[in-house]
Amino acid sequence: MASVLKIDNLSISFGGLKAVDNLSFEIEDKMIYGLIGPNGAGKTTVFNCITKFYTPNQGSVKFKTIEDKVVELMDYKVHEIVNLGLVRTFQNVELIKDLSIIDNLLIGAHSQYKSTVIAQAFMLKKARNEEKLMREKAMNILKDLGLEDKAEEIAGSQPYGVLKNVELARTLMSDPKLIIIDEPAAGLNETETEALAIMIRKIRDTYHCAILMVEHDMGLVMNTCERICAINFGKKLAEGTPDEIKKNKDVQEAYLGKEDDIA
Amino acid sequence: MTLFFQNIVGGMQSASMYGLAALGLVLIYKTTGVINFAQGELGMFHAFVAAALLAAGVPVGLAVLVTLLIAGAVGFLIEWGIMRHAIKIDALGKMIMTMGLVMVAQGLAPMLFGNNPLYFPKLLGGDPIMILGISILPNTLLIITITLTIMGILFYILQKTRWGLAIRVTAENVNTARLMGIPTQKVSLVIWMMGTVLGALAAIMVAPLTTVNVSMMADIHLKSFISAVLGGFATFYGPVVGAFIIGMLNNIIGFYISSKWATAILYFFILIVLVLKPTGLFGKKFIKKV
Amino acid sequence: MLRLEGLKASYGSIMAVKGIDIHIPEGKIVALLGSNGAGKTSTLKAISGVLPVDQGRIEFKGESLLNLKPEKIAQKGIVQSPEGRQIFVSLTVAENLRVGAFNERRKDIIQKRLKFVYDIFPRLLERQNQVAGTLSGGEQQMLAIGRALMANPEVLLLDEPSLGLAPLIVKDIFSIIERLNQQGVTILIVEQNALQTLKIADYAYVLETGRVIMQGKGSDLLQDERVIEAYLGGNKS
Amino acid sequence: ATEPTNPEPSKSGSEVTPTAEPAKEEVSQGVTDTEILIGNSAATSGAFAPIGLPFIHGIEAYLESVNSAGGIDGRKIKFIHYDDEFDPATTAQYLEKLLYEDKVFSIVGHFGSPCIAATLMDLEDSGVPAVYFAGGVADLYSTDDPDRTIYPVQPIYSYEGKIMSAYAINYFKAKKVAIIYTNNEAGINTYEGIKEQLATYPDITIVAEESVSPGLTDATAQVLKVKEAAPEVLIIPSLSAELAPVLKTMEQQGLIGVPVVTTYSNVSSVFVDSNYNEASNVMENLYGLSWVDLESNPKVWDEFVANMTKLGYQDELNAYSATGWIAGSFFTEGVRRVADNGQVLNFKNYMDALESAPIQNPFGGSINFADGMRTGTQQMVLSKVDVNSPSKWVSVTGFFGIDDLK
Amino acid sequence: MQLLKRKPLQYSLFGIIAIILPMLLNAKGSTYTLLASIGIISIAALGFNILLGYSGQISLGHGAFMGMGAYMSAYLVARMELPFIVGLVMAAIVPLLVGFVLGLIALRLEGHYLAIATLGFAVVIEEIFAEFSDFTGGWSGTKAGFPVIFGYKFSKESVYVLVILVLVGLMIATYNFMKSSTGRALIAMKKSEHAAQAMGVSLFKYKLLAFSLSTMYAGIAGSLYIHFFRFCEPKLWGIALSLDLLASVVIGGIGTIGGAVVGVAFLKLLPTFLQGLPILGDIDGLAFVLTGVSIIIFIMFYPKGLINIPNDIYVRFMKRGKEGGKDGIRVED
Ligand SMILES: Nc1ncnc2c1ncn2[C@@H]1O[C@H](COP(=O)(O)OP(=O)(O)OP(=O)(O)O)[C@@H](O)[C@H]1O
Ligand SMILES: Nc1ncnc2c1ncn2[C@@H]1O[C@H](COP(=O)(O)OP(=O)(O)OP(=O)(O)O)[C@@H](O)[C@H]1O
Ligand SMILES: [Mg+2]
Ligand SMILES: [Mg+2]
Repeated sequence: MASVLKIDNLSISFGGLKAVDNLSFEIEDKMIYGLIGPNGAGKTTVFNCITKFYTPNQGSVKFKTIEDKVVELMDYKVHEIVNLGLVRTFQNVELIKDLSIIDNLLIGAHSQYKSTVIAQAFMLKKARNEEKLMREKAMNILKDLGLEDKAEEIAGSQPYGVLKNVELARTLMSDPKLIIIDEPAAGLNETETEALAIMIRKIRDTYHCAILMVEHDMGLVMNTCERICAINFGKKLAEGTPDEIKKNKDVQEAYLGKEDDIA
Repeated sequence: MTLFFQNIVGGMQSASMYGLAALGLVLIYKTTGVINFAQGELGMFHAFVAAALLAAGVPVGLAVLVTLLIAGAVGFLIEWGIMRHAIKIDALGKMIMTMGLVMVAQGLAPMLFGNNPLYFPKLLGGDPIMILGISILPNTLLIITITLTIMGILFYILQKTRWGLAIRVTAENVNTARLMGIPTQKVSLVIWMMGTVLGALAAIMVAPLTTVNVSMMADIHLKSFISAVLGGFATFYGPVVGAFIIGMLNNIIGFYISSKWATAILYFFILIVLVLKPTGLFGKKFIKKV
Repeated sequence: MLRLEGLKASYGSIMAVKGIDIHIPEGKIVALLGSNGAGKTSTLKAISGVLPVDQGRIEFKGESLLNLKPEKIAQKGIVQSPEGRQIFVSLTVAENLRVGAFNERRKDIIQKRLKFVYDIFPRLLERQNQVAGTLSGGEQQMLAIGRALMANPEVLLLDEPSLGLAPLIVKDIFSIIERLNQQGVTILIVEQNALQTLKIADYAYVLETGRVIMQGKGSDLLQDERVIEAYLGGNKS
Repeated sequence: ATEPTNPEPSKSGSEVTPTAEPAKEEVSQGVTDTEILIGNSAATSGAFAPIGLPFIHGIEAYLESVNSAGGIDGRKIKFIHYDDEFDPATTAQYLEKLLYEDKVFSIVGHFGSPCIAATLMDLEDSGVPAVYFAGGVADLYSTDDPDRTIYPVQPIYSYEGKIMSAYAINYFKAKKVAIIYTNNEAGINTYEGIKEQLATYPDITIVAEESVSPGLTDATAQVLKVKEAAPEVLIIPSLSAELAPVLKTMEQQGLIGVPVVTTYSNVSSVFVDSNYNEASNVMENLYGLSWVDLESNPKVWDEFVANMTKLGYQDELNAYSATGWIAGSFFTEGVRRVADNGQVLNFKNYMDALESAPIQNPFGGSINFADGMRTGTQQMVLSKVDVNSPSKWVSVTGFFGIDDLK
Repeated sequence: MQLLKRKPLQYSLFGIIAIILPMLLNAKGSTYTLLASIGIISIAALGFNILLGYSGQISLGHGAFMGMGAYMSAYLVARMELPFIVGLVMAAIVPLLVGFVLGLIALRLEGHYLAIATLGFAVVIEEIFAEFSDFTGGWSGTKAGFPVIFGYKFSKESVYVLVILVLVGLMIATYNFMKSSTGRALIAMKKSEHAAQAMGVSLFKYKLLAFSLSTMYAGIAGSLYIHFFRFCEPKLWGIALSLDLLASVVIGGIGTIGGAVVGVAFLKLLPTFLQGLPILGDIDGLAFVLTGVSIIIFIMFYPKGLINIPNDIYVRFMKRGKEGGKDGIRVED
């Protein structure tokens, strides 16, 4: 499988509402992929199905793991997904506000810790070394993202923009093959959004992972995504390169508005 | 079969009181997120008030009325004097504060009313009515009626009225509720008053079954809490149904299996129910969307 | 209409608003811009009475709002669609909207407002019995705005109303804001979407770490080099 | 029963460890020329306040009567009390304080079965005599250790249970007996005593034995069971908190006419006052044991009332304060005897004096501590509710022990 | 000074002071009893805080686990005449296993639902304690002696030292693993279950871990209790004790290690202090009422726990120092 993620005929409904309806698309390795669509189109729901927060009614989600094995995500539990190399951010930032930023990153590395509770309680050498390694890794990531001087700050005291970046940094702790991010630019102004675009590209280039992104800021989407899938009412509307999508009449009508409105 | 129903009917009387106390508990919980540990002991305190009034020659009906007014005032004081100023304190902290209130009520009662148990009569006298060979006291019917009526009223207020909406909204997010122009302080004031009055009413009805004494409400309070959990905190009928299940089951187990092990068996049963229905019989689990 | 003078407000030891003067004339749209953490939300919170004011004054029609409880301020007609939506997640969409009109008792008026909101956001009508917590992000945003509108505000405080909305709806939102304004609602809007905001704003303030660093007519600021660089991004038209 | 593996006495404050037998005849700790210091630890707040407080006040009232008469041998008795809130760990702490820091001459009225049980070892280790225990722990009564410094007065739970059975069989001539007991320490221990005694009689059947949980409000299941079994006598050794709802359920369910025998702690006017109206039919047949007979000792009663009133406790003239009065009187009797003998007031002489002759209970009956006998009250009288008498109870028998009731 | 910033050192220092100070002051026996009971309950509270403070679950059954530890230890040491160490270890392991099994069943529940489920468990266990008198002595209670380790017979004072050593050891161990990935997982789980899950934290596994660990602490505390007080009976391990643990942890400071100790000390010392007050303390029952009032007042003014008092004073006078976590959860202390 050349692609890192392959979604086939995914469907889920809530009561009578088909939130995702027979959706299929696939994401190639190291690609920045955009998922767009009107409000309530089912984008977040797709994310929740992939990461097993929701269990879809039907369909399959194939994923190529860190070890290049292709697995069916439907066979895994929520907390196991991250071990496979797939990690997400949330539409409303979900960081632990009372912990420092570096501690938040270390939580991102949770699945990589191997030492036992006993080893940790008695601070055995193994546990100490492991902790040291993880801290180094976290510091490196923060450095890469230009956040190193914030490492010891309490997350809750930081502005929203920083938190968005921290959440991104946290995903990197698990050596992901695919990061999925939900509305990263929400709440950022245009200058900040541009910085974010650079950051996203940099993450892909430095960490060699694919990125799947939901975003309403068309500037960001069109500038960073290599391929885009537009959905409406849970169904695929169009798929293609940014230019193709921009020109697509259906997409314009349902989502973008006339072409000249698009930044 | 007569014996079976006699046991059921006997249990209904206590069950109504668990239910009534549970309604007060759930009401306060729903609005403020606080489990009021003092619900029972405040009731006990008010039963002393009623009994003292009676002993001082006040007629029963008036004594009850005055006591309920005093209970309302006490509820007012608790909200206005304590809970209102505890905005920064989370529900758990407030819960411990109500544990402090337990000590205050338990300590003050004997200081004010003496160390002897006191007498308070049934609200409704009269000989048992026989229905199909089962005897029911008129008072039992009264208590059951009061409980179900109050449950109905609360349900109506909460679901159908503007103030009910205010209560639910306050429960969910005080700050936003205020932003929307809802006088949340008034809401929680009224709720604490109502909750305390319900507790007092329950205690006044318990009094004739035992005596007015400091520990009269301990078991009722615990059972009311358990009823609320068994029925789920989500609705007002849940806790009352829970209370009836507990009251009746207690007697059925006691009669047909073993009175010694009745309590243990009952708790074991509740444990099982909860494992199968983690939010109680009528509970709803709200899933936060991510 | 609404006037802030020398306003200072803080969270414990962190001062978020460090002495600002803002004037919101009746019937106008005033915008607050500024980067993350500039203190925009805190200013709105101070107006609504949820963030205690350390110093300064807030006057509404010449009357001080200080020491008024948030609910009293809302009852005076200053209503907010808060940051982070803050919808009541366990209530249905319809109930959320009903809360917005809490201080209105007349059924017919409520119905009229409801119709108004449903006209603007047909999606909410579709979902009126859905539990609000399960709405999509954008739907929640619509609900938050709709809820504020239900109060029939004199002054509407909007904290990032376009956040999370699809481009088409964003356009709608700004035209709705203009429409409301034309109907006589005074509006104070906080936005990241500076371009669109400045287009509709009569007047705008730019905040930076709790202070006003720039102010002027919307159309003037739209031309200002510094504003373009800081908030509109390099490649903006 | 389990035995302590480590009989080592506490070493704490070893330099001040009181000695049971001083070399020369010196007074023991807590005794000065003008004062005898005694004390106890008892729950006087929280749920136990209604029992603990009157009890303490009864002790105080008795000591007041002694002290206001000039004390004994020129010494006044000073009483200190700590409130342990019924927590055994706190009792342990206060007991230690009393024994080794306050250095009391005696612990008088040690309170609450779990608290007593938890500190009994410490108490014995100390060698300080302890008079009167407000609780019926079985360990207080072992007779196999004649050197004990433990002087219980109140009846033991299981012994009271035995007397209840004896009365049920002899007075009521019952063949079919039913029991309702509380499922707690006191209830179970008494229940066991009842069963043990009943087993000694031929052709007696226990037709129902039901248990109620502490603090209950509804005993329908238990009462219906008993009603079904149609006993000739019903024994309910529960305290008032449980007896009251049981009686009221009986009234409701029409279980009327069967004599009910209950424990002495319910034999008080307060119990009748607070319950009679709701269970009058049942209570017409309510009998209680008692080991004090307030009625037939009007002189003592008047003195008791006078001293309680003097201290402002006139609202607490109940069984608990009366037992406090008794505790005070038993302790003082020993001191009096030492004084009468012209001896030095030390532990040895005091204990010898206590054991020298049976001690009269001011409210009737007596206890003999001679030769290591540690049996508490052995004789009890059966009373019946009588709303017309001032104390609401009248005795229907004399003082009898189990052997007398054979 | 810098060195003192390190928590394990602070805990050790606390331990040394707790051991030395009573000796220097030539403390009375009753003082040792008081301190030991604070120390013992603190151990249980420390475990309870892992559950409540770090994983956000409420149990009203932890008293029962303490009882289990006590009976286990008393049975093995006093009756089977096995070494004290065996009793102590088994008193840790048996509640841990029982807690594990209970957790498997009950941890689907949350909040007060879990509280009532554990309460139900505690009631059943109390009944069992009372009934299985061969093992527990039933209502007559069970007895044990002071511990003996390698022939050394403990006295009251030396048991106290042992209690403090165990307490400090557990404080340090708790601190260590709360600072490790396990601790962070627990905190993450408490704050945002979604985020925790997405980061690979198995909610069930960590809830179970927190639950069974806390029952182990309770068991250890139970063992020390029985070998210090040398007597116990079923009533002791009921809901009152569990509520005390809950109150101590909240009053001392949720989610802090020192808070558990401070809270227990506060609740133990307060009544004694109030009873000792001149005039006020002499009024019957008033001290009890004042205890209640004090609890209310202290929570009002220190909602984050008494453990924060020194920090608050420091902040007030030095006008610096960091604000604590916004809702009282801090990994430190
Ligand atoms: N648990 C649920 N119960 C009922 N309806 C749901 C639930 N979750 C989502 N929905 C509905 O499904 C639809 C899709 O929601 P989703 O959150 O996926 O939208 P979205 O594409 O992410 O939109 P947005 O851009 O506004 O965030 C919405 O209409 C929403 O109301
Ligand atoms: N609850 C809080 N407690 C402590 N500090 C806070 C709190 N909320 C905001 N702050 C701080 O106050 C300052 C101003 O925040 P505010 O939310 O007003 O900014 P904003 O301009 O609305 O930013 P954004 O664009 O991110 O919404 C920031 O430094 C922020 O960190
Ligand atoms: Mg979404
Ligand atoms: Mg903001």
